[in-house]
Amino acid sequence: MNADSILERGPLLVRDWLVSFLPEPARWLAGSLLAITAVIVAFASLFALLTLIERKVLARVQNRPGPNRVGIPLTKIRLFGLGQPLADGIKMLTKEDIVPRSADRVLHFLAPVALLAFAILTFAVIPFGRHLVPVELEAGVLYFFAAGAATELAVFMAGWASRNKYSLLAAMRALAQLISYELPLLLSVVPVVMLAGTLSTTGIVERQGGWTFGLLPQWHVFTPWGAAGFAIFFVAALAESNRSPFDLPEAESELIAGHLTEYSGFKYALFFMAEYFGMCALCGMGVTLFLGGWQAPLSFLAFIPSYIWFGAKLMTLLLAFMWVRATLPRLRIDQLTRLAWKFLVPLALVNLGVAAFWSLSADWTGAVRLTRWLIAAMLLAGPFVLLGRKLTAGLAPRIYRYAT
Amino acid sequence: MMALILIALVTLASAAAAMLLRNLIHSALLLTASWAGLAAFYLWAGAEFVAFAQVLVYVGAISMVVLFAVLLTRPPQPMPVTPPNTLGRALVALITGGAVLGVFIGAIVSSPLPATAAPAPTVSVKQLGLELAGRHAGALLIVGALLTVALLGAVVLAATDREPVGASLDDVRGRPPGTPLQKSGDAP
Amino acid sequence: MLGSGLLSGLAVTAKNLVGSFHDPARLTTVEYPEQQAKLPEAYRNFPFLVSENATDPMGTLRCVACQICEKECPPQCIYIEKSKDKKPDATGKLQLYPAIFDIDTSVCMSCQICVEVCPFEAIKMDQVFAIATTDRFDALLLKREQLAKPNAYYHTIHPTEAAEVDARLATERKAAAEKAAAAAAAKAAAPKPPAPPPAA
Amino acid sequence: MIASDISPLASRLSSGAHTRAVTDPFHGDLLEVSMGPHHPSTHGVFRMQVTLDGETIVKLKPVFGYLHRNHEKLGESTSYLGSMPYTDRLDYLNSMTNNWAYALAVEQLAGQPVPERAEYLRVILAELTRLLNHTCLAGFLLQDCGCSGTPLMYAFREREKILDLFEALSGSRMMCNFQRFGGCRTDASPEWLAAAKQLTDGYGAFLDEYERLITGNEILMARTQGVGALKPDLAISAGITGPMLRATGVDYDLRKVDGYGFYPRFEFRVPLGDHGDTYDRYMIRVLEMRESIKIIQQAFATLPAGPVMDPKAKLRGFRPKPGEAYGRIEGPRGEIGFYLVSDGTPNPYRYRVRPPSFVNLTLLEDLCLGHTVADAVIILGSIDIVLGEVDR
Amino acid sequence: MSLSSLQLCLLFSSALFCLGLMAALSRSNTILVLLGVELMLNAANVNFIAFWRYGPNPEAATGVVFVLFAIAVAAAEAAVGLALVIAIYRHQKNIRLQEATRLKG
Repeated sequence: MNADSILERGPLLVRDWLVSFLPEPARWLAGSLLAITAVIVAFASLFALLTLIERKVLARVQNRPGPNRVGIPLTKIRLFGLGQPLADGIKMLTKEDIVPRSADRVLHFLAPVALLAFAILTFAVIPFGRHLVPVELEAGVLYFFAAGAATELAVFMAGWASRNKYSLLAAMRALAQLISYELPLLLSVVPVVMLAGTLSTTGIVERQGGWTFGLLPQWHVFTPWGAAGFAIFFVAALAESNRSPFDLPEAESELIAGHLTEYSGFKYALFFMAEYFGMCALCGMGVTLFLGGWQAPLSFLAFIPSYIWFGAKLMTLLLAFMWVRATLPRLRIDQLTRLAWKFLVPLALVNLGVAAFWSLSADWTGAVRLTRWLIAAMLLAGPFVLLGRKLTAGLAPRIYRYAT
Repeated sequence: MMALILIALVTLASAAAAMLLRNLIHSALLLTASWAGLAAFYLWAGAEFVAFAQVLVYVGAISMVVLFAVLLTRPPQPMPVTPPNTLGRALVALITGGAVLGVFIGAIVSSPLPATAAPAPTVSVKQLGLELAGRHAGALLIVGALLTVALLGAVVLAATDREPVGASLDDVRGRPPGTPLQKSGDAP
Repeated sequence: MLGSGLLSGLAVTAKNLVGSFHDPARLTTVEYPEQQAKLPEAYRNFPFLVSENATDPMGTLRCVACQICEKECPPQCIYIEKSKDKKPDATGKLQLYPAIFDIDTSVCMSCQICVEVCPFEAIKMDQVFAIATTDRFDALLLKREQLAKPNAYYHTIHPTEAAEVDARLATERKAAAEKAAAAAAAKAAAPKPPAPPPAA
Repeated sequence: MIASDISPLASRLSSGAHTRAVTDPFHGDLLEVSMGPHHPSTHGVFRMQVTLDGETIVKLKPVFGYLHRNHEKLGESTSYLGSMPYTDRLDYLNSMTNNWAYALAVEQLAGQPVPERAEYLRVILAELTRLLNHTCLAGFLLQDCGCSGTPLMYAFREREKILDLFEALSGSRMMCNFQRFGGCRTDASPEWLAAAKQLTDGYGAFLDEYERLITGNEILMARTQGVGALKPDLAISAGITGPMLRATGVDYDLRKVDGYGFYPRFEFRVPLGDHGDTYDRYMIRVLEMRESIKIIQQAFATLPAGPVMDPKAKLRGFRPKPGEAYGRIEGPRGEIGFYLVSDGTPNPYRYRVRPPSFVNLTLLEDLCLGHTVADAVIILGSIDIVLGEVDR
Repeated sequence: MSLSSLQLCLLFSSALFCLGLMAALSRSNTILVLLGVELMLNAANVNFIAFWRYGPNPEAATGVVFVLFAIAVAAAEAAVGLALVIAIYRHQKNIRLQEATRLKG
């Protein structure tokens, strides 16, 4: 609740204290570097943890315990396998770096680096806490998507530069996927920008700050257009971060490892890291745009520092990603593009209309307020059912006959 | 000033390399780099919004479309290194380009252009939005219509009429190996 | 409606995720070297040779080097050489014994046919499966000395089967002993009757 | 381009470029991809030489034989009994049914009767094998569809229980080597029967869970419905058998047609598909599993007492009279048959296997043409092959 | 001779323009020609931004607005142009501009 509590300002105070040892002109630079380091270190360790959590979650879903042996090195302490990322890292670092003879060496090298660079760039505008935004940009949302759009280019580079046929197919798929899903992703965000009236990420979070009845949060996801937008955003984010069921570029049952087929060792690790970074960034954006950013979910819980709430929401979304991965089969490339163009994009456009209606009806009061909800929900449900029926036309569970 | 020169050099160098290279994928990627350089220039000039739009549209979308087009139009054989008349055409292009550049440089250097506005002007997103939806609303609508028409046109142009999946195995079977799936309507 | 199938799938995985923390049926693995699943009695891996007692395994092998198993073994992984001399078996009867009895476990496919065809209950299936080694050649070629294991061991790994075998052997031996005794008695009696008539 | 416009240098360079184009996959419309023999989803060492237009398959050449072990010739140089463990290794998921088919052939050859209890046991084990195989198939197919292992792991969880039963009965999980000419090797103990009954009774619940997980899944339906559709007449003329044939709507199940074993004593239905596509092939197997459960439950209810081995059956020195015999049963993948010619010696004169996966695989190209690479993988998965049987 | 920032920007843009022009004139690959045209459009955008930045009336933001429109138009041009390239490729199996002489397929 208290925006200036010591916990809330904690990271800033630490930064100021550290910087205070430096002469005045260097302070600004040192402060920025410190922020960058903090973000990278935090997300690198989150990445290490996530690789373990993902394997654990997948294993638990599949009735296995998952990695649980590597603990503290040279002791018998296992710590639920927390040492696994370290062991994996050492393995990756010590593996031979193989570049195919016919590969395009420069691009082959540049691809993982570029991917990681772009993935890290996207963290710049995400508000991790009340006072924790690395860069406060007026057009932050636009910046985020601009930086994120370049990641698939790196995937293409990797696929093309490997000069492996599977990688080439993966490169084509990556391009098709990006072109298809950039649009619904952006369109799902437009209503938020429209209703928040700002492109700044902090502004959007602050707009979700109020309490209904002094208790319930006013996050965007709790409005009809917000819920629909969040669903579209979630699906498109899955596709943008190449996660199952949209992991076509690296579809292991068809393309071996797709664009990663010819990567080994540290470059492979960089890819892996960049992929998780991208996923974290997209989830962070989803939290910011729809789930109230760093706002507490209930008004009396606001004493907990904002960055903890952000982290909790981020983790929840990431777990949802893993849950989806553990359950769903992969789409085919034509189905993937059809889903984007024939379902998500029209639905996002309808959602835009609903958001417009919502903003026009903002001054309705009393019982009419309820009808506003109903109308918005109906406006969304109708197209959803119709488009869904169109999309799954001809597909249905079948009744089977038996020989007599 | 130094930043500007650096940005300009990087942009120009990658653009020049893109135009000279024979490998189309390299060209496209280098051109993407040069577009990113232009975005850096816009950032330097204080046009934040334009810079992000440039990255989003050029690096994020147009480069993809270009790469896609390059991959979809792989020639049956690698293009010959020097197609006929290339030297002549290159010479003509060089002369024309050089002349135009010369004229431009002469004009720019000789005209007394004042460099006012030492502090970079800023234009807020809100102001930009108001401009777009206010004074330039008509143009905005026209651009919207143009984009829609362009999208439809592109789809119509590029649409393939592939054989329906699993249609006639005999057609596929009967073809000599190596011939592509091609509709009869496409025969020259 | 679109999505109902996806949601029901998600519900199943969520149930399994939660179930894995409290329901043993949803966390079915064991952690191998520390915990081991109990092997069923019928489990078979590679053959071993049964000897009557542990103190002198080579001397009390049931195997009489009849070479039936060598002939019947489908992948032909058994190699036997008969002894030149004979030794008394458990019943005291003089029998040949295997001078060499090798089983190449890198070839053996654990089919148990040698056990089924052996008329002397001399070869049985072992349950030791962790026989990995760093030596590709000799370590997997098991010699007579490595193969011989006492009957008591057989009882620990296949108790029911071993009890049946022992009972069967006991009856056979008893019958053999009775037969031998009868024969001996007959033999003892036989020379007697026609006592050479005293010279008249 | 006309050759005469090219300068000598350029022509040299371009001819060099031309020779490169022959081997260079990065030019031209078609892409030749060799999927396998080392590929995550070719189910062993199978290879598909695929020619792609974009992602669409215009040509597919199946290449196999990487796992050839000379099975049939080996069968002629080993005794009749000695071939039994080798049949385990044909289709190494379904050793029980392979054993039965082989035993059936030899029993026909030698005129060997089989005790009633052994016949019941064979039915139970064959249906358990069918459960095992179809469960595995469902798991593998969904793995090929791109599920991250979850359905496969659930399938393996249940398969493991069946394998435990097999291990407790025969001593080995997969290489059962259980049937003998004239019965079964050992009898099932009451505890085993109780455990098997418990498993069968609980299997329906597992199938329900599995179907909730995936059968109604829109993505699965989109991936499989209408993919790799097979016409009944083509299937019949190609000799397709098993669930793949029944998915096209042809009512042909050896359990009904031949009525071997004691199958006529049990009540069960044969599910038939109408489209013959991948979804039908998957669903037919799920429905067959439900029928198998019924068969096993009936068999448990009426299991007679008695010996499981004909006392007159010979183990050593088995020499059938000269003659020939063909024994076939409805294996989980289709008709598995063994053809034997005896010349009166301990070894068969001719030993021939009719492997269902091999015959079913012959239509792979017809099923895949016009579909994408991703479809080829699941079509292959739905044909349900085991390379041990295909290559022999 | 010292150049003002504006002049530098303009030199930059004219160099870019001429690069695009030369590419469009000399290359026979349709895609590269299109990219050359894109470069020329970009050079124009640089000019707009430069004059907005150093012009007498930066508050008006007209330059920025114009660039935004130009980017949109360029996107449309790229989409249609590349679709044309693909259509040409489908007819003549290559994308050499000299050979694309027929209007009818």
